[in-house]
Amino acid sequence: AMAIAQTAHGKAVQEGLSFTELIPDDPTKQVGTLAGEVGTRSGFEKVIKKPSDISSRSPLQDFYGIITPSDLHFERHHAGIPVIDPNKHELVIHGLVDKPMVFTVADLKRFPSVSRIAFLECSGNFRTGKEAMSPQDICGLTSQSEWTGVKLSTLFREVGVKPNASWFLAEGGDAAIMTRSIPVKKGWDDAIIAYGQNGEALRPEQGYPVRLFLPGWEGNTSIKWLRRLELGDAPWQTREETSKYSEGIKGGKIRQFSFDIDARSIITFPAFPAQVEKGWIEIRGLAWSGRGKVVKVEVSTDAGKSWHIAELQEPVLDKAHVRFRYLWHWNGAETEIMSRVTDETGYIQPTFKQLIEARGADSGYHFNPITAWQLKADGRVLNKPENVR
Amino acid sequence: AMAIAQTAHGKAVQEGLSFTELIPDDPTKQVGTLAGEVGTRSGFEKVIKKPSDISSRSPLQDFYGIITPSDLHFERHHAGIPVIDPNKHELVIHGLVDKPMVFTVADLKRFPSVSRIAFLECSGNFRTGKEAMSPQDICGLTSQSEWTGVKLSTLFREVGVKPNASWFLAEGGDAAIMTRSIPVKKGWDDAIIAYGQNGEALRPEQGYPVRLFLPGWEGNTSIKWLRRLELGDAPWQTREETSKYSEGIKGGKIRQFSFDIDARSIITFPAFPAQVEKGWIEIRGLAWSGRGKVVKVEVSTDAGKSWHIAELQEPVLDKAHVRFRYLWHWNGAETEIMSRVTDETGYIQPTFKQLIEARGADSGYHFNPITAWQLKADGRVLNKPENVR
Amino acid sequence: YLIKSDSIPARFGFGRVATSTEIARLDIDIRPDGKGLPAGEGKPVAGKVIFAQKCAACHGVGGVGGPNGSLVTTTDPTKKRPEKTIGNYWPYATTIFDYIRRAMPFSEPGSLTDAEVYNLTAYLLNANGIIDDKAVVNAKTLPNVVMPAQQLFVPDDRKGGPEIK
Amino acid sequence: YLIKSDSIPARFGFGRVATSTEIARLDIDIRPDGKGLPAGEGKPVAGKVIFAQKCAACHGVGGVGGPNGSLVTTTDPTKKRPEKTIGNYWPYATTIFDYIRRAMPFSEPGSLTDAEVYNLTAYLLNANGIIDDKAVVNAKTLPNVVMPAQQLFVPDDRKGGPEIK
Ligand code: HEC
Ligand code: HEC
Ligand SMILES: [Ca+2]
Ligand SMILES: [Ca+2]
Ligand SMILES: [Ca+2]
Ligand SMILES: [Ca+2]
Ligand SMILES: [Ca+2]
Ligand SMILES: [Ca+2]
Ligand SMILES: [Co+2]
Ligand SMILES: [Co+2]
Repeated sequence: AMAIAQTAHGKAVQEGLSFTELIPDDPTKQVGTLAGEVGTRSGFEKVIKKPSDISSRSPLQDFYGIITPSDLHFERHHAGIPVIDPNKHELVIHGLVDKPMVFTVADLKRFPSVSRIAFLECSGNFRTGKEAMSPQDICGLTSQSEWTGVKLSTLFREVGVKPNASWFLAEGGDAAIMTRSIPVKKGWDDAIIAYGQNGEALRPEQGYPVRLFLPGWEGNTSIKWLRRLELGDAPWQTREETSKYSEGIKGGKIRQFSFDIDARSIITFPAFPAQVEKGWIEIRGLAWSGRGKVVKVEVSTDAGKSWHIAELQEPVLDKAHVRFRYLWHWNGAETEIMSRVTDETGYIQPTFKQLIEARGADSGYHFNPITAWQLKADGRVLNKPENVR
Repeated sequence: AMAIAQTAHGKAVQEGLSFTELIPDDPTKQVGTLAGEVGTRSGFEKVIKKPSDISSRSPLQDFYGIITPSDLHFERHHAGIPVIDPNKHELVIHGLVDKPMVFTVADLKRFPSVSRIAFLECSGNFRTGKEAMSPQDICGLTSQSEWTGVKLSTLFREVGVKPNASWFLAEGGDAAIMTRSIPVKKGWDDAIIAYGQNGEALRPEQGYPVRLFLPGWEGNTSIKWLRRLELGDAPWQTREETSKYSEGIKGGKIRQFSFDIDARSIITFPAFPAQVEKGWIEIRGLAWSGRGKVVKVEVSTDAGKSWHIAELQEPVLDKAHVRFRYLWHWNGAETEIMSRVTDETGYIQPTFKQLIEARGADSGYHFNPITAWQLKADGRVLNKPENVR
Repeated sequence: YLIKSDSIPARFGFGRVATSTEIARLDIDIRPDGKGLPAGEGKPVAGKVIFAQKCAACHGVGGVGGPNGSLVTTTDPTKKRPEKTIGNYWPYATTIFDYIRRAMPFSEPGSLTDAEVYNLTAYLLNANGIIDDKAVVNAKTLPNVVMPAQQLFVPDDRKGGPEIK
Repeated sequence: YLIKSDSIPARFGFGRVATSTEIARLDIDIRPDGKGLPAGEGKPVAGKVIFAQKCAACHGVGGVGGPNGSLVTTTDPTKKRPEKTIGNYWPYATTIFDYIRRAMPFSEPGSLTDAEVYNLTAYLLNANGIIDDKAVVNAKTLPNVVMPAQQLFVPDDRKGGPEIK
């Protein structure tokens, strides 16, 4: 990571040359950069996240396949990204256990490990209101990695979780000392104490050196920079599971502990800001469900009047982003295109209207409506915000 | 890619501060770095490739799971890494076709696309001779990515490949103008003209902006920086398929066009330079085959006398690195540990001795022997080179 | 991923036992039943002074407005819906203590004494009209404060399937 | 990945037709049957001079030794096996022309004229004892040169399965 940049792009940055000054007239006539310690991204690629102070959105419209490059994984943190020394960091597990214990990061890596490719999504992942919005703007707070770590169930056995433990508190070592209460059942089911992301150590933005990873659950519950787990018999009612990450539903009620990410899909191509030509277009997008596998993605190219089955790229994994594709011949006439996913529980991605009807207007988190794109006759692709509808 | 570094590590580099000067005494008491455009690797992680002038080896012993971080993907090039402008780069397809054609990179991205997670390996991926050798030293010229691109068969249909075309020449736009002859059948079967790697554009080291990707075949055939495909009726006998990438076999003969990567596995933990303690050890490694799926990995902890079935981490993909794991209790006595893979064709990874017996001593490429690690009583793990055996 | 059951040990023996001292250092959480609340107490009038000094810049004078949002309920007729605050949206009073102690003030987290946190908690409850001017907030009284929003909170009861809810 | 067959068009219509001029500019490959060889010719004696100037620094005086390896076969009794060179390992003479023209000299690839490449090819064949001093190398003669190693080359005939070969 601290290696001297080895390639043309790295050298340009180090020597203050502009990248374009390095472009050879004919690359076949001059020996290229020699092999390096760390590879580079091409200087021609301007793919970046969109940051605010508290989050940064993945450029979904620029992605291929299902893996999110780790440095383009979305960010959401409540007090910035801490710098944590992995040689000093420890995870304490205590409370309703036979034997309260401390694990160093090295200890955690000695246990049997598991890897899985799964998405992470912030449950507040929805924006609308303008036509000039890209998939990144609308729902860029989702990304996917291959996560590696120790199953939490293994650690539960190691400390001897007591039968009356029904919830646990997960606590981060960042400046928010972020906390969430999690049902113990999730810990036994499929929770991972992760230290690996896409083949390497977690990135600082994603919880280095160790985080909780709860497949399919709203991102905030997968506590980053994890320092402590306390087993208890009731939820703690932390600020993040009361004041935040709760949503208004019908009858003035407020729903909390809505953990599962509801199934969702979005067409990422063609999508704003792309401009397309008439003729054959491969409609491409991502679909996922926090409740299991994606079983079907349908695409409509006539504003929702009729739906076609999209192809799903193998492997179609549990609680994972799936790449879908639908080959379509566009005649050049103005229309609307959209996708909707069905997951293995039979849940079908709803429309904005269905969601508002079901929950009332004062809702918020877990808003996963079908996203429609207006395709203009000149090939521009614009978000269709609800106020235009 | 040209974004200003946003995180602690990036700032340290830019301002010439040492990374350790930025480590807070208590990260819970100071707000961390705010969200950025591009994420970072922790400054505590020193995971790097080992470069020579002509190649750079992936640190297999440091990887988790099956994805290789793109900037740690192995490199092998014959005249360095060219800088190619994707807006000017074109792919020409000609020869025995109905209609010779030119495709811009943008054209290629319009065709129906496909993604697959698959390994790439240099067929010259074997070194031995010393005890102090890591998996990276022994066989670090293999890596795995999710590749996205257009199927070559789609382009073959587009140009109308003639029935008498039996081979095609693939040519790169680097300073070696690298060329290989490929049977047309591979083009129809599963070849990809790839522009995506792990969710983003190919990295320059891996062929940006466009490369050939031949799943399961020796790395050199997957021509990078691809500029031309010529369809013909015989191989061209280029330097890379005669003088290089051919191997001595029995009777003084030289085998060429040995494309498939033979099945292989290696224990990456415990492996040099790790030092382990007695007690429970999860033996971890990678296994793969260029001829299809891995069906079995066996691990021996008694120098090959007995073998145990390792667990294979799902998803077990075709022509892909698979992560295997075997949980073992080490009593602290000196021993040797090793793994062997069986692929779906029934091929079992051979020993060094079997390979030499089958091919003679003057062989070279496609050398995939079982790698044994000596586990010393003090916990050191050393390669067992053949001259020690 | 399955470890063959015959080879799973009851315990792997990695890690070490946590001492009660090191647990105590980290065990800062407060539960709705008051478990975790430290000794000490707080009063609205004392909290008001601290709030003006350390919090009002971000959360507004008297906890209304400010760049980081109101903490005190008001009825602003120009807004479509009332802002979500402690008074109208927080189901448990103990969360106020827990959250302020762990995360506020934003720019100097972890800088407040327990007494300051008690005082701030008392002030915010009072400003929201939940406890009266003279009320004392401590480990005994805080769990007994009934928050206006508590009755509104319901757990998620969705189970997947076709239902939109 | 399957496109439902009813929706695959015969052609998508992306890309454009390549003109013969632009193909010619790129179509530099040489086949064993000589297809692709340009006009012109070369002789060992002329190649020897060029080699000394542009190649010997990397491939040794007379093509033996040098930091980037021998191109000419010798019998060095101190070595266990003979170094692999054009004389003992290259199956086709056309490959010499093709490779030098596309990739050498390493530090200035693409800088040689066709005449220089013909001369160098003639020189390397002669130095390896394959053609005689006076031989002329051109599009007609080069494909007819029979290389000593050609008979050694066999294609891979392995098909997977348990066989180790
Ligand atoms: C420098 C700005 C700043 C200061 C000073 C500050 N806060 Fe905050 N406060 C914030 C921010 C930003 C948030 C939201 C943090 C997040 O999103 O996780 C917040 C959130 C809160 C919340 C939760 C609000 C909700 O509805 O969920 C409370 C309660 C709070 N602060 C109390 C305080 C108190 C008490 C003080 C003084 C001791 C204080 N704050 C000082 C910036 C500040
Ligand atoms: C600056 C060093 C350098 C110079 C000058 C140079 N070469 Fe090379 N040559 C190399 C290197 C390095 C390789 C190996 C390239 C590779 O691995 O792909 C090579 C490979 C070759 C090979 C292939 C050898 C084999 O066994 O596969 C031939 C033939 C060759 N050079 C001919 C020439 C000729 C003719 C010239 C002069 C016109 C020349 N070289 C000048 C460095 C050089
Ligand atoms: Ca130039
Ligand atoms: Ca400090
Ligand atoms: Ca506690
Ligand atoms: Ca608020
Ligand atoms: Ca040709
Ligand atoms: Ca040689
Ligand atoms: Co929720
Ligand atoms: Co080969």
